[in-house]
Amino acid sequence: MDIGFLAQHLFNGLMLGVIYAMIALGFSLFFGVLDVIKFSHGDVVTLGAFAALGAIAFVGSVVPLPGLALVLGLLAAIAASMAAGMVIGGTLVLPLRNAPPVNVLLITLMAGTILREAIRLGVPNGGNPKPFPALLPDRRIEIGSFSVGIDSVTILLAGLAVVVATHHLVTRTRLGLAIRAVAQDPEVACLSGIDFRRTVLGTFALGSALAAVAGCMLGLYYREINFSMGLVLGVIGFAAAVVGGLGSLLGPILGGFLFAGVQTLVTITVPSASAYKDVAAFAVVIALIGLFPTGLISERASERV
Amino acid sequence: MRRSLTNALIAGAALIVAALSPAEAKDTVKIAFIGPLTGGNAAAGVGGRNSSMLAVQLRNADPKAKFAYELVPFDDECKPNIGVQVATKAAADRAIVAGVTHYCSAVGIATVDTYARFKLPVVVWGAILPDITYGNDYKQIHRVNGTMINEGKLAAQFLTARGFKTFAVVHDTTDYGKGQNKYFSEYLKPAGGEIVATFPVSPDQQDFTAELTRIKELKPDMIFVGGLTPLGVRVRSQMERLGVDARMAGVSGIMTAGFLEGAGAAAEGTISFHNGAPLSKYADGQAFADAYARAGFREDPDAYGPFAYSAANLIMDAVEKVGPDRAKITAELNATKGRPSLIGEINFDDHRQNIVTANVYVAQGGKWVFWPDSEYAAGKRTIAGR
Amino acid sequence: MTAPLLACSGLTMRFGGLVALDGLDIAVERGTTIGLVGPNGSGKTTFFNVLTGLYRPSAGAAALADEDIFAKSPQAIGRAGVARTFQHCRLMLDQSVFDNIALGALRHRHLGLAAQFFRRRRLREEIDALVDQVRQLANRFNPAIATALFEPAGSFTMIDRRRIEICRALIANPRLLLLDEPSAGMTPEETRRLMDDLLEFRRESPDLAVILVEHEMDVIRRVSNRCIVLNFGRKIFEGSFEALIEDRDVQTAYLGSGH
Amino acid sequence: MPGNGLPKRAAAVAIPALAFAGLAWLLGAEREWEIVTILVGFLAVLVVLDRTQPGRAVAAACRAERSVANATAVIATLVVLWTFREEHFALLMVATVALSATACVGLNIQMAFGGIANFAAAAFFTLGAYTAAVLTGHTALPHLLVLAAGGAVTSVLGLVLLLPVLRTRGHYVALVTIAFGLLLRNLLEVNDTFGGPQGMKIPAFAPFGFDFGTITSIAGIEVSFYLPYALAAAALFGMAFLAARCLELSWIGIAIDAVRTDPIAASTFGLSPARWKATAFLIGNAMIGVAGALYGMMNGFVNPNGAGFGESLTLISIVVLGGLGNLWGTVAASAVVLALPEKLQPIQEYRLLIFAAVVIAILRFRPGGLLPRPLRVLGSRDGVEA
Repeated sequence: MDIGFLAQHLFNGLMLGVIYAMIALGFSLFFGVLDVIKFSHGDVVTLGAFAALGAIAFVGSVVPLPGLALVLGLLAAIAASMAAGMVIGGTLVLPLRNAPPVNVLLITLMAGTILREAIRLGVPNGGNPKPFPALLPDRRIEIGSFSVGIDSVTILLAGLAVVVATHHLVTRTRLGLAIRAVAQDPEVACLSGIDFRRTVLGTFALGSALAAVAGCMLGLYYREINFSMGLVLGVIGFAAAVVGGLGSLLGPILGGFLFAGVQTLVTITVPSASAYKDVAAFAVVIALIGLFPTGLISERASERV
Repeated sequence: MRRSLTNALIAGAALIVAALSPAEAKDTVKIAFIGPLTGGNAAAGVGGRNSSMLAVQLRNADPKAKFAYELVPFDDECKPNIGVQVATKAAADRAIVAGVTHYCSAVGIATVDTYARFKLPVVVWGAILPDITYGNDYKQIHRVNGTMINEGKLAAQFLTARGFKTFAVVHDTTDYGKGQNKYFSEYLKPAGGEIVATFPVSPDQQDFTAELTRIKELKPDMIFVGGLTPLGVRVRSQMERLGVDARMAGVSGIMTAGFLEGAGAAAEGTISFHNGAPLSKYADGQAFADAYARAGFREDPDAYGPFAYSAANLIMDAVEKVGPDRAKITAELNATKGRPSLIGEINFDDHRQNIVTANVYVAQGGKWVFWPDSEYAAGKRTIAGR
Repeated sequence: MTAPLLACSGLTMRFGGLVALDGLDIAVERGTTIGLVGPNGSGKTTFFNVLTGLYRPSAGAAALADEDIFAKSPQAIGRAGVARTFQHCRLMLDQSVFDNIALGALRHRHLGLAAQFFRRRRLREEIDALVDQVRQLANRFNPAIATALFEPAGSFTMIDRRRIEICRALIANPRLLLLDEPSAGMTPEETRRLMDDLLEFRRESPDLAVILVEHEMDVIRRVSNRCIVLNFGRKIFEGSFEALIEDRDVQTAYLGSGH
Repeated sequence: MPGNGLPKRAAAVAIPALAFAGLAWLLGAEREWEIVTILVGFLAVLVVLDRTQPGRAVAAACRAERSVANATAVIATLVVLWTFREEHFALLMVATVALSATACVGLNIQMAFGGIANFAAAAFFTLGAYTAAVLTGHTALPHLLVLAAGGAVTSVLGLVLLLPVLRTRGHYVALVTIAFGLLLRNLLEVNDTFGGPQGMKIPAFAPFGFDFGTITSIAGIEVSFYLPYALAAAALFGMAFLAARCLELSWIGIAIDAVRTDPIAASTFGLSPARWKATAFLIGNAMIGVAGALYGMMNGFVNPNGAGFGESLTLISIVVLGGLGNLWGTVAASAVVLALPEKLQPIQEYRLLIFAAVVIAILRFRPGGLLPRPLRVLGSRDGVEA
């Protein structure tokens, strides 16, 4: 294979991996503080994308400034997703903290359904895919058969930066310290003066903000968003987080890239079997969980007796 | 002259009869409508329902009609098992004499046994899987719209004739996409075209960059998409993103307003093939459009609305002639030949499949334009190359 | 004298850098009660967890009636006749008292699938018999438990829960019984009654060996034949209770750790 | 609490009879006020049984007089089926509800007893139907054995998941099953061995040579051919119910509950968590598979659509809404969840939204489900006393 195409495939895989990793990080953060899976996370991504779309359309109708539109769109996305994440976290997940895991899974799945249906019914012609405006400069870099838009590179770099920033936030800041303390042992954290509820909601806000950014990246990159994209993304993000190791920081990032890698690899090597790429990816997930029951990077010690 | 006079006389007499006899004197005949009224295909389903509703309303307003008609709509959710449930419900209701049924092929094929078993004559208005009519010999199953065989054949012949020789196919793995791929590939070889790669994909797949990079490497003249609007939109937008130097053609599933809106400017020049002609090409097309507008429906009739309208009329014509009896209606529908309708003459073949020809459309300036009327056909715009 | 029921030699358990058990040699003969004492964190509970197979020791060996314990899974050790209570009560709080206690008896029951479906009458008789047995046992500890066998375990007080846990261990009819601070949280009077029950039970099954972790020296004196003291995972004393209270090392260990 | 036997028995007859009458009315109901009345009535009865002193006494009486209540339920089922004997649609719904409830009994054994969140229930259900399709199509195996094989194959394929399921807990198990469901659906759709997206046709159920597809009368009385299916489905549910109860009220029941609640304590008392979780998982899967096989034969086809995540979610919702571990709750929830969407045609656009909201409300404010699982009461003497 031509080196240019190899580079192109690598780029595609990286892009996909970053998006998966950002979503998986959210799953891992929520699991860290509360030991729950918030399945509505994928739909929070969709919500972010649609909020951005709305804000961009509004700004576009007032002033023709793509840069401003982008910034305001991003802010709107983050605000909407954070609000949704905190409402779901505060009213549905926190009260069910001591319920069986299935209940939390189911209630957040249903919350996701509500978000999804609300978008479908609330947005005019919400059932159809919506074009996402190209707000970044769309010149291309062409090196041989490798061709990539400047906007794609920007999006990829921004995604990587956000992932790194999240890591920094969790490992270096006060909020991060509180998150890690609560994740380690909620009771001890509370004794040392950390507000449990606020920390948990803060984590939900942080994870949802990541989802919002992922949503905007998806829109900018694929130039198309639709109401049901969150479901598949949610499943993939969840899978990436679990395979990588729930509760850890590096695990979900690793899991995201792994998942993207398997998908891309199947498509390149056997094109006629590209429909099997999800089959392959999920088979790998099942096998990995069988081999590493607590994920590739496990943060949890064995259960206390 | 003579004829119109007779018509006028009959109409006058009918009016008098109608005025004299109380309205309830007409027996009410129920007709089922089944289609996807919720979910991802709701736009097509609701358009079909509205159109057949319009046919019923117009007939009820016609004083010559011997019966009063009532359309009973059912939602099959585009799910086969739900489809069988509602088909059973409709078929088991003895007041329902016939049905205008199904947009989704998976549902259409799942329910044929039910209709045959209950001997309910139905006219399919949208599902295009060939097997629905050709896969069985049930007298009850009729279809006014064409099958994907027509579309695939036309696509292969039309595109090769325009000089496109190498194709990459991206199709979804539902029976719709798989069928489209099958018939397109089947007719492409004799027409002199070649398929360089085929990518079956899941209908809800988001990312096609891996497939499209492969395609870019293979440099086909054209990408043929066998799938519905979301797939078409994604492939088209991501072709743009990766700088894939090819054109795109798609089956009727992408010939929607949703595709044009979703793909935005990138949609320009996309070719599609569809069993129906534009409303303006039909003799009564304008009248239908006007009546539809007057009836005040909120949603568009969508691409298959005229078929649903014609199917409903076909059934009501049969009822008028032989009365509300399922067996007689079945026999009457079976014998349909050369029947004028909104969508042109309806001729059922020995599998009760209407013989239709497909048409070519092209996305031009944010609209789907009938190919012969387009600037592309006139040579003002060109689809080849970027 | 025959070989001891339980023989541990060089038992060592490390968690990362922490040495929780350090070369323990302990032998327990049939029919004896060992009082196991030591400050918090001295490795008593870890010792129990190792004996019941929940932890794999880093080094050392242990044999129950000449059979290697560490070759077995926790459930096989349980089936071989080791029963225990937990320092932090481990009951199924949503389930009935009977279900909780019956868990202990399951190792003596036939658990084939077909038997549960096709021999209902025999099953019913077995269940009735166990209900009677559980009721008698519970009655010895607290009649209030015996009359409410089909109430959720969570509706009982902490002391009763502990009693239920002891019943669960006793009904298993073990060869070796490990009791982890059974009197924690009880009043002296309640502790006394609990120990009376225990002693009575001991008299009925003379071969039963018991290891009792306890902080109450009165309890140790009353029920144990021999005492073992652990500190930082090491055995620092073994001998009679009278010798124990005279021992220097033990006193420093306790005073040093603030007890 | 009613002291002597007679009022208790009367209560044990009245409550199930009332419940069945309500469900039958729901099935036959067409008008909205009827549906609303039934649902409100249902909730009201529930509140009375749960929150008032006499209500609780009545509920306790039902539990105490288990055999009377169950006998009433059997008779009530037969009465309902006989009343609807000519109503194809109502019988189809009864059979669908009964088969879903059967599958949900299996799911209950997995989730409520074994603590394994199986999000691939619909995939396993569909597997049962595929087994039936293959075996009836290619072998002359008697149909009763085909049903058994449906369960066996589903169970055996479940073994694939056993290792990851046993080595993990909670969320990890949920993910493994979600992944398996998606994988299976995808595989069936993409691969054409089992008919691809169109799926396979399945002949009608014909045990001992009684072809259910051709039955039109029983003892000279005209009946719907769905009547034998509804009877068979009800019988299947009865058997699953009985098996689940036997399991729950046995040593194994205690063992499985213990392994779920506290695997560590259970293992120190000699129970192997792996063995008992596997037992629960495989028995549950077998029930799901058998129900799926009969469902496939009744519908006459099976396709990958039924294996979707959404369908699995519906089954799980039924189990959780009915009350984890409460088998009667499962029946009530299946009836409501499956029959209601069809009754809510007027608000069809908002159905999914409302469904989601209702599930959320129940999980949030009544986490045990509509009818929470009662405490196990073992021993013949205590059964009467409690």
